[in-house]
Amino acid sequence: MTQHHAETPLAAAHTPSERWREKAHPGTATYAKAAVSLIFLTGVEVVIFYIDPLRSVVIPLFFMLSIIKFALVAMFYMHLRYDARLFSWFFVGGILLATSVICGLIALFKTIFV
Amino acid sequence: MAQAAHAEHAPEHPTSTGLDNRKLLMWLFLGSDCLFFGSLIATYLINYGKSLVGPYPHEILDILVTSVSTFVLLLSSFMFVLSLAAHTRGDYRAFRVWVLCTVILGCTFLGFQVFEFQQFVHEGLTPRTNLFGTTFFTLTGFHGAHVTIGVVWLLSLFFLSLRGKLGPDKNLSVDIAGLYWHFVDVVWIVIFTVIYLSGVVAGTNAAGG
Amino acid sequence: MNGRGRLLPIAAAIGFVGIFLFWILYYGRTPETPQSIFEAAGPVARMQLNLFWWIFWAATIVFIVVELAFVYALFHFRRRSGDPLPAQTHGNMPLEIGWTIAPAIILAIIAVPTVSVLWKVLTLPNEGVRLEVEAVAHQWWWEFNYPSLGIKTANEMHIPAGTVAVIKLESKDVIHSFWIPKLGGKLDMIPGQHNVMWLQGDEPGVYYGQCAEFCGEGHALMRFRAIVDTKEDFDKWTALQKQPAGAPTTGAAAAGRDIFMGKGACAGCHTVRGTDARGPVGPDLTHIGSRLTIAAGIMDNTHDNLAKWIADPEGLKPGNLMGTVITKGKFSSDELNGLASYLGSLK
Amino acid sequence: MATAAIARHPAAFWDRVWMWLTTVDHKRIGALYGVTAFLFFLLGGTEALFMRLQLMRPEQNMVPPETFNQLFSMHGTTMIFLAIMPLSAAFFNLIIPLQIGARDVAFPRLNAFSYWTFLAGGIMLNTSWFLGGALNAGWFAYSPLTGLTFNPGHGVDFWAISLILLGIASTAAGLNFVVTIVNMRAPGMTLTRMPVFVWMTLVVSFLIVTAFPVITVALIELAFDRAFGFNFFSVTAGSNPILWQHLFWVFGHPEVYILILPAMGIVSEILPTFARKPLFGYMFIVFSGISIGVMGWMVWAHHMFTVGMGPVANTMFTLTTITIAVPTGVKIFNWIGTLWGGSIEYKTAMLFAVGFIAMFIIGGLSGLMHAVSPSDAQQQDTYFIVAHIHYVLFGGSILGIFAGIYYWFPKATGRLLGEGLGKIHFWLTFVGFNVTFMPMHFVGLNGMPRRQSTYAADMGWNLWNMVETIGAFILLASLLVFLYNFFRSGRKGEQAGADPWDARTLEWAIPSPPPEHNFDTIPQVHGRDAFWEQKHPHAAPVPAGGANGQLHPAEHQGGGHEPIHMPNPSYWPLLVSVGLGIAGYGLIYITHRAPGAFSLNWGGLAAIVVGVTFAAISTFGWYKQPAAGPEH
Ligand code: HEA
Ligand code: HEA
Ligand code: HEC
Ligand code: CUA
Ligand SMILES: [Cu+2]
Repeated sequence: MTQHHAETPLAAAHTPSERWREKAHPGTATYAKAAVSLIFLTGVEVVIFYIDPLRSVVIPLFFMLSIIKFALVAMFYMHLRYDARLFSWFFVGGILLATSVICGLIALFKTIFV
Repeated sequence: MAQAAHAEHAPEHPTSTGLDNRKLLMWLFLGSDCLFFGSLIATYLINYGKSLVGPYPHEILDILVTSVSTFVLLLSSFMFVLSLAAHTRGDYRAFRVWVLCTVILGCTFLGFQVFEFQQFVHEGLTPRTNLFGTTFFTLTGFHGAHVTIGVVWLLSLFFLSLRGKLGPDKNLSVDIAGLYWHFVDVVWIVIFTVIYLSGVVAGTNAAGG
Repeated sequence: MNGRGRLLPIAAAIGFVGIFLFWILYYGRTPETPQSIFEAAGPVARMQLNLFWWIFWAATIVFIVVELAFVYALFHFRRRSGDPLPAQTHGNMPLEIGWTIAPAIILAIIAVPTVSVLWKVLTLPNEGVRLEVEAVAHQWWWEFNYPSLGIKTANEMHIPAGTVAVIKLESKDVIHSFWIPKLGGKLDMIPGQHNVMWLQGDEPGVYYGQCAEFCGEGHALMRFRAIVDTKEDFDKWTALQKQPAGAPTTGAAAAGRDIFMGKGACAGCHTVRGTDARGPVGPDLTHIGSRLTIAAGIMDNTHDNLAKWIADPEGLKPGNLMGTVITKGKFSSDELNGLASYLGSLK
Repeated sequence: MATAAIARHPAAFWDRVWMWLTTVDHKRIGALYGVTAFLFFLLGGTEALFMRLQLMRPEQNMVPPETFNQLFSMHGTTMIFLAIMPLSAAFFNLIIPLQIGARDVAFPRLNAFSYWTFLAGGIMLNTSWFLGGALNAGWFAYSPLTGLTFNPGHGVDFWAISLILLGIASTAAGLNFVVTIVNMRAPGMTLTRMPVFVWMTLVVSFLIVTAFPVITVALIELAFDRAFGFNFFSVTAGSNPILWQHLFWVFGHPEVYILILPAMGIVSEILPTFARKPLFGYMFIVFSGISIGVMGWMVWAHHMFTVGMGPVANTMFTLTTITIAVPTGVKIFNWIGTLWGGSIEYKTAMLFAVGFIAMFIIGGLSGLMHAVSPSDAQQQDTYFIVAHIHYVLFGGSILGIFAGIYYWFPKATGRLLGEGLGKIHFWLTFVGFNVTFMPMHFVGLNGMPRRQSTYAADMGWNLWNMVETIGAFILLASLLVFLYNFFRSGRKGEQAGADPWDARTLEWAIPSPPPEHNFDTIPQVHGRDAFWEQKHPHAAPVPAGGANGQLHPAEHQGGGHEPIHMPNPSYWPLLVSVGLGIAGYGLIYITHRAPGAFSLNWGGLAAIVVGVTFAAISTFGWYKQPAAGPEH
């Protein structure tokens, strides 16, 4: 947080919107690439779903693929990659907390989902 | 709260971090919403496989249909980044076209959900039937509610733009609406993986041996 | 320094801390009460009590040190007229490190016995004689089954001294909690989940128990007794409990039995083995006459109390199921007398 | 107040009502929060008095069991959600913008919305008393006792829905204050220069926005089970009712730090002022606050040591829980370090702050004794726990809040609270508090379970229960003294001036009560204790940049005068809250139900439709209305 903090007349030269436009948003090409990857990964998921021999190992794979998809959307479409670090902290903080609660509860209930 | 954030169009003061208040609020809200969905997902997982009577997930969930609706939602996210880009360029006509596409895709997704719910009820799965029904309808239902709010929000942007009230100074409003929309999308990515793909696989594994 | 006497701060600090210590330590001297945790009568309660004292003294030492320093500072550094601005200190690194580490060490010292007791209490001992008991909670009474002995009773649990009782806890409705302070800490009775705890009584005696998880209107009146018997007494009790109910011997009791089986509608809820009464809803009354208390430990088992209970269960324990059917004024005093005699005869 | 004037000008009266209804000024909203929450505090206290009367002697029948159960359930809920949290919110509102040198919070209308929604939730919760009975299952409402089978009335529904409303209000406030603190600080107010109260508010706000969604989900599940026959907590459908407990306490434990950290922040402001020394170990106090917040997430199951989680889980949660003593200890020791070598003046505010420390230590140590899970098996659900919670909640939060009231009352009103009465109030509270709650330790260890509508005479609990009841009435007396002092001083208390305590932070640099726009010019901050260092330049460590430690206006782009935009008053937030309230009542009555048989209640549905529509239209009005007014 601190590194964003200008000690002297505060970020006076920039209006906020200029500030976040500084690092330009990715262009349409990048968006399209992300879209293609997302669709492709979803396709992969569906395909491996139907491959019977993979049944016993496929669940971790699903989770990995969905993490990648999640990251793609968050980084490019929600442009976290280009935006202030603070936003990522807020979001990732929420995700981490939620994930740990889920994992903690699963451990406590000894549910072996999947 | 989302609307509230959206509605607050204070004149731009310089802020301590140089970041806009509304955008900060939105991100924090999304962080908070993660815990909302996290708790629902935890409920789902803990009750997974505990239903005493069917229908069970692997008997009733249709991966192919849902992968199409997943595809639709992903595409809508793509549409929305295009509309934000258009708005940033100042191309408001393109902006409106893409927003409308987003809305249509969002509605399509909701249509799929309504269809799915109806189908399930038809096949004997209601929220009252068993634990799977209870947790499934609640989790996906709340996701659907988020999508609905998103659709209304995007529509309001569309109409504002039609009336010329969404000029360059409102770029941030578009951006923030987009954050919400994409968030709804990533939540669905998780739900699709957990309930549909993994849930069905685990169910058939357990049932089929 | 002369303006700032040292005596007052020290006296004040000791006084303040002393008052609290007196208060806190006072309970060490409270008369022995039926549910006091300070009179452990079995290994589980004793381990828990020892641990309690361990952590209690740790906490007390922390309390004394910290509050003494605190109250001393309060008095010693109070403002006098003409005080100059005090030195503007901002912190002190060694101190900070010290008072981060010191508590951590104390906690480590606490943690070791804690974890060891924890495992001992929560894992079943695999040596020694064991007796299995099933305790089933109902709103607001207790059912006790001894599967290995084929016994079913209510509201009073008998166990032989020196024997590990392995108690399976269940509930038929909401969450209750099984607690006999002198024998050991509580464990919840949860519908749909089977908790198991173990207890052991060293000496014969009657120990009070009580439901410790809020379970609705009658929660305060959901008590019971645990009776630790000598081996012989326990065997005698077992033999008695296995018998079906005896026939009434007096006229009043016989009349009472007829009401019980007939117009009283008691048999619809209660079981009296050896008779037609097979109701599964209320406590098993086959040997009610041999119990010390009635209605989940709220009253001594006397003829009058039995009559009082049957006359107005709702008044004595609002909300309880029996009161929905057996309403006040349903029976004449003769009938009550008969019922009480009959029940009293079921030794 | 100006009753005579109002009688002569009825229109002025309605103007004032209108002004309060539409205000978006953080100071006014703070006052609304404070007054409302204090009334709820008195209500919760009155409920406690009835409990104490019933428990005064064994085997009494003054309060029937069912009523008693409602009393303690509502007492706990009221104190936690309607008294302490909003009292803390009152301080956030009144003080945070002033301490960080801002003109208002980041979202003034959202702030008003928080207040009105809180009020709606509080009113809804308490109307249950008149609409068929209040919650009767304890403030943590364990399932399945809250299920339709065992609890057919509407009390649980009222509780669940109003808590959802309160959660919305709190979350909105939490979001608002995070943004405010992160973004609205005066130039030069770096994170490490923020007053500790601001820091604690920041931590609490993070806890609120993360913890409340969890309880909201739990409440939704409960409400759906009851209204529509869902199976979340239905044992017969195979569900495990323990899930409720986990969800509740995943929220519930962070919640207790939500309750205590603001008080800790208040005390951290007061001690340096009256000891005339900077806070000792500022960074350590801040970091320990943050780590308490973080660790608070890892300990929830210490409320569930007796549900049979097994030895592994009990060990884990025991260890994580006792660890919290370390950062808490760091705070306590640094407070003592602050006093050490100081020149301590005992104004009432300081007395309460000092009482807070003395009592919180006791409560914390008994907390530690619960954390040791094997011996907690003897304590859980006894009065020993009740003693712990009151030592931390009353001895902690409430004493801290009273300290804050005495400290900031002059800033808010321009008048001092009477010191003489204040001291009587303090000593009555201090004595009454200990007389009420200390004996609860003893009866608890002598086996008295909590939530007992009555107890037998032969248990050895009689004496101390009587003492506790007497203590409760001493507390009643102390509160009456306070109320008298409050009303008297509000009217004719001594004029305070801008800085009655020779205090340290920015809010004391401006007049009391502060002008509507707070600061004529936004100050430039050069150090911690910004105002103190201006008053005592020789005492300040010389800043590295060679700045002179003076408070002076920020140099802005133009160097000149910055136009002040004050937010417009707005009734939209109020209307949105009203809409939510109506919808909430609709949700409570959405179905006619009996276990296994549900049918839609058209009236309930209509209320939901009306309420939601109303809220939606009002949201739109809110959206259309410009946020800020013309230049002043
Ligand atoms: C303001 C609210 C507040 C606060 C701050 C705390 C603080 C703590 N609480 Fe408490 N707690 C409650 C409110 C609070 N609690 C409530 C409301 C309940 C009951 C809910 C219900 O059932 O209704 C409860 C119940 C509760 C339980 C459950 C008991 C049970 O039901 O069986 C436990 C168990 O571990 C516990 C532990 C602790 C601990 C370890 C702390 C620690 O944070 C305390 C840390 C402080 C200190 C330890 C003192 C100061 C430190 C020093 C002087 C340093 C040196 C110390 C040592 C080395 C020991 N609390
Ligand atoms: C902040 C929290 C807080 C506060 C301040 C208090 C304050 C008090 N509490 Fe309690 N309490 C809880 C939180 C709190 N409590 C919680 C969470 C529980 C657990 C609930 C549960 O089990 O579910 C509990 C439970 C609890 C119990 C246990 C109930 C049981 O288990 O059966 C008891 C019993 O004595 C009690 C007593 C008191 C008393 C005497 C006060 C006193 O300090 C109150 C002092 C206040 C007054 C005396 C009011 C004065 C009133 C006026 C001046 C009115 C005048 C009126 C007008 C002018 C309009 N509380
Ligand atoms: C509707 C069911 C029902 C009926 C009918 C009923 N009882 Fe009961 N009875 C109960 C229940 C339930 C309890 C446990 C009450 C409690 O302690 O909470 C009980 C408890 C008792 C007890 C105390 C048992 C003990 O173990 O302490 C006695 C004695 C008793 N009933 C006698 C009678 C008699 C005599 C009648 C008929 C006149 C009768 N009951 C009719 C349900 C019933
Ligand atoms: Cu059973 Cu309390
Ligand atoms: Cu806790």
